[in-house]
Amino acid sequence: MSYGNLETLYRQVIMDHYKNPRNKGLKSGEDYYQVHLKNPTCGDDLTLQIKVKNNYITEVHHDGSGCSISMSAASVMSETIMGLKIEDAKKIIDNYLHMVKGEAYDAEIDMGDAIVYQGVSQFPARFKCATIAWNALDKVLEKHKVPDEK
Amino acid sequence: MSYGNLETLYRQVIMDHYKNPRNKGLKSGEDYYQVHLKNPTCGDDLTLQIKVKNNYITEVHHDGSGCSISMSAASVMSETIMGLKIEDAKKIIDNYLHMVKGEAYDAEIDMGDAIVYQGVSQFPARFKCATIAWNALDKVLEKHKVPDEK
Amino acid sequence: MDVNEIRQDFWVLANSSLAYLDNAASSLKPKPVIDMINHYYRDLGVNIHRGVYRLSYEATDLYEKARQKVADFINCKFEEVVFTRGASSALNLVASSLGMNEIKAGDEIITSELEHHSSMLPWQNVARIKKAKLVYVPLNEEKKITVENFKKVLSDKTKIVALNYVSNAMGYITPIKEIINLAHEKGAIVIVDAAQAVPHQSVDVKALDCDFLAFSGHKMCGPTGIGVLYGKYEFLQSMEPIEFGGDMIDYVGLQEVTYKDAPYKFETGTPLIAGAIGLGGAIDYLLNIGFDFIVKQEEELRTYLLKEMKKLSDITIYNPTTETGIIAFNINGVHPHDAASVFDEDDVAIRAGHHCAQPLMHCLNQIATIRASLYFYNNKADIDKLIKAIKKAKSFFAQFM
Amino acid sequence: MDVNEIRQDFWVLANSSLAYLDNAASSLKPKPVIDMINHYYRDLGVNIHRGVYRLSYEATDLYEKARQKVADFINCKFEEVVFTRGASSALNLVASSLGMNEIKAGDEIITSELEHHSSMLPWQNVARIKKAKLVYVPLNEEKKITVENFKKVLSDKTKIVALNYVSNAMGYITPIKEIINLAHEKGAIVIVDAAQAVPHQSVDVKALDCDFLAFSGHKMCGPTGIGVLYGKYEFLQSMEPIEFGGDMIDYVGLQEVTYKDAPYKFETGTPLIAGAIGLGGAIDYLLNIGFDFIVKQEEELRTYLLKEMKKLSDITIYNPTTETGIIAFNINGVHPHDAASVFDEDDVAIRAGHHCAQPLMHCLNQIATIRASLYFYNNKADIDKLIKAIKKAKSFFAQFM
Ligand SMILES: Cc1ncc(COP(=O)(O)O)c(C=O)c1O
Ligand SMILES: Cc1ncc(COP(=O)(O)O)c(C=O)c1O
Repeated sequence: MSYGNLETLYRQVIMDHYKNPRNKGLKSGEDYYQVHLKNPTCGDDLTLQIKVKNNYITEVHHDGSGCSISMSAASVMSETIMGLKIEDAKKIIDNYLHMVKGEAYDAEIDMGDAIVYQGVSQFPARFKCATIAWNALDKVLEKHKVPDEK
Repeated sequence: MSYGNLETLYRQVIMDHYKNPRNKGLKSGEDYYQVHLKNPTCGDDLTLQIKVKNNYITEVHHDGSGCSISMSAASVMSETIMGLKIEDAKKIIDNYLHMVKGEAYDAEIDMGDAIVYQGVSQFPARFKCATIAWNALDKVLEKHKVPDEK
Repeated sequence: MDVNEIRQDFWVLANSSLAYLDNAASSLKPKPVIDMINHYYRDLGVNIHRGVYRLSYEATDLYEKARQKVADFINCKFEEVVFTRGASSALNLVASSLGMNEIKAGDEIITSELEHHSSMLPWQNVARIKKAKLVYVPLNEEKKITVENFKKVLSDKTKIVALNYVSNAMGYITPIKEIINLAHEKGAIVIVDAAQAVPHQSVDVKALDCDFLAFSGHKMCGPTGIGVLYGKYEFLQSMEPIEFGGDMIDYVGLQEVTYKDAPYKFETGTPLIAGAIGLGGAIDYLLNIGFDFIVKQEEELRTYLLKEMKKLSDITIYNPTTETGIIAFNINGVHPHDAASVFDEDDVAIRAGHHCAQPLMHCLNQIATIRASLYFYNNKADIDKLIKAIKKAKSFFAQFM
Repeated sequence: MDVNEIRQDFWVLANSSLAYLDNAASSLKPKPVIDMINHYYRDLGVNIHRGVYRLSYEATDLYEKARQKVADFINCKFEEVVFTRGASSALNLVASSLGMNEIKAGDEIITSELEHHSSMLPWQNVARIKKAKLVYVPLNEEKKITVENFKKVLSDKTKIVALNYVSNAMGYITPIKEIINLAHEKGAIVIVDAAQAVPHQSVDVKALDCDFLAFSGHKMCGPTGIGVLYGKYEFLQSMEPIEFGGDMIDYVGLQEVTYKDAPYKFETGTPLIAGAIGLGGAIDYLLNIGFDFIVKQEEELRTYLLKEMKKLSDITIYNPTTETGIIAFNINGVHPHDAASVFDEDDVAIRAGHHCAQPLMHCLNQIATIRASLYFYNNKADIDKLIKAIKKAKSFFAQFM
């Protein structure tokens, strides 16, 4: 049985992160920047925590519930940005959003496993699922005005 | 200069009643049945008083402001129904409404000068003007539940 | 009536292979209705009520004739029909006006966990502000509202009963007539959310004796942005308007104002002209199809769908005793949102979500369900496509288990 | 831009001899806008936001793109655009939410006798209920709002200023920018009724720095049943919703609820989908025509109309210094309603009435006026027809004098 487009959306990597999410579960402690996002229309619910030292992201934790695309994306994102400079993480956010929207994006930027979400561009109805984690990252960086490098 | 349809709407009789309204001006006294109607969209405002004795309409007074069609119709109506049995006045109301709407009406019923409002049927936008006085009559008969003959 | 002929009236059905099974969210719109809307926009396009020229008079006439069509359709008087933006607006109107003015601390308002948010939240708000008590009819084990259970919460304190006629999430028909009778014995006012009833069955407000009833145009082959509030005239007349401005007034002074009679005092500003005219067209269209046909067609398809679904393993049907064309289910182990993408790939339009009924989702212990909802223009082929897509979703996601 | 070419977009103008001069009540609708509406109803026709299938996604996309078009059009942020049923609903929303929650006894609310009822009555109601004081800017001898006179009523007690940008009855342009600056110095909130401004001139809410601004789609070549409330985001976020139900919520419990962020918390129930999409189309259409052309065309025609009218005897013009395409007059001794029938006979569509501005009619000492109102698609022939009809009305009624 061929599943056509579906196979470009649901890649093995994605379903693997869905079944076995990395960095799932929140930490307590005041030195985490935290944000909680919801997509009330489909029930996606995501909390993201990061720790930053000297402009580097040193910890990423997430928790929540939702479909395979939104939950796996949080897991993939957590691995992709771990250890990055904030500046570089921001570039990836931008690039990722362009990619899933089906717009031109920079193939040179290393996005790790996040590249497998390319298939979303053919499923515009799933765009919100694929981006909730990355929007949370954007918000968490913005919300707490993490100092950016000059 | 020919004015076409306008001349069927604005008959000499109508303009005469407009300039020289009959039975205009209200009376004081408790034995009048009274009703006050407005057409807020075009500013027509009409108060109607009638006196009834033994099921006969013995007095009709009206006052108000509005366009030539609405004001003249009140005057014409006051003359038409004066001295009539309530029963017969009601028949005329009905017949008149049919006539101005352009529906079938009974040409046998004597409506006096009210017959000249036939032209209104070609000016549906003026329907409300031509009927406010007659609606007031209907209301005043209904409102005070003037006893109808068996 | 032949379904295949009917389908020609709907552009999407006639020109694509889509199985449209999201009718509880909105129905598709047939050509005669679109033609009516076009007639207004193209040939008239002007404002109503206040114009003294022919186009305006024609538009006014169409608008008010649509009101008469609604009145005839649900069996009430012309002046008992208030045009609103939709069912939600209609239900809010009653709560904002009658609710905010009549409800006192300690009064009780009965609603249910089976409600659409638009039926229940306006009263939750009234209850919160007025310190009244919001009481929920206990649902039975099937999650139905029963007369039995309604009696348990009805009391001398009950002032308002706000319930659905047909549940948009479960497809159950509320025994609303008996409930109205019981509520009236206690002097309570009953507001019926008929958004899912009016499109699918003949509704007679006089026979029901409900005090208010609300529905939307877009779920019954009509335009978006139009709905109806029916109210018994003595209630409408005694209620305060909630919007103030053009068209709803009689006399305006600098510090005081008098209003027109109902329904006009509730229709502030330029009315929903194209919407009302289109709704009139939709009523004509539905009456021409006939509710006998509509009910029969939906029943046949529902029976067929349930039969086919019950053959499948790993499917949970939440409302196997549904009484209308609404079926709620999930594929075990597959998030409804994921399943929906498979359906979309297979040209099956279906809904996955909480269906604006979060309290019910909590009752069902689900974040979301998949809902297939039927209308008279659906056919067996639509059901077959859905069944095939369910199978595909099952096998597709099984790969990853 | 060539007016005769533009007129081909409007079915009534292209196919009849009507001089349509009732544009302040509603504009006609051009083909590209009707096509957009048809595209939604015919090719999509489904609900938005909650669908996980392509048609629904496309409809959602068109709906939200329309919001972005509005935002770009008036120069604000996407989330500062609330879709409402019309200008009246938008103005009522501010009064019902912000007004009812923030206004206290003794506070002052400034409005004017030049307002449309929809701008002034929502605040008359707030003032009555909250025991605040409704204060009227004195109009000058031309019945204009001036900065001078505004200063006379502005005080430390002023909490709200609710004024029109362009008067629908007199065509005056309010010096709103200076008024906003002065009001802000006192910490007052300014709500601008721009129903007659947005269709006719470029409006920039950031440049004005107004707090709220409202307008309607149907007066700017768009559909009926759609309007816009612009609000500064911090105000919108802090305001309570006024309708409760589907689509505006975040979490719903049995006794409590949390709402989405603005603008969604104000858009309860199924949105005005076709209306918003059509409004987006209308904005595209107007931008393509261009406001330079629109302003120039209206100015030329106004100048010509005033020049021709001044040649006639027995005509009273109430606003000879009108700044837009709105001219208010009467034929001496002829009731405006009677005159309108002559115009109608001559295929001149014009309005006779109080124009939802009864307080102004009281100022003018008139029951009603005749109002001619222009738009960019009018031409000199329309004006000539009007002048001819005025002459005819004069001579016709002179017979009976
Ligand atoms: C100045 C002004 N404000 C408000 C309105 C109300 O607009 P709508 O009737 O579309 O709600 C109008 C239109 O009649 C108007 O001209
Ligand atoms: C049962 C029920 N009530 C109310 C509504 C609200 O209708 P609308 O969104 O048209 O206002 C709906 C539709 O979503 C519904 O299904």
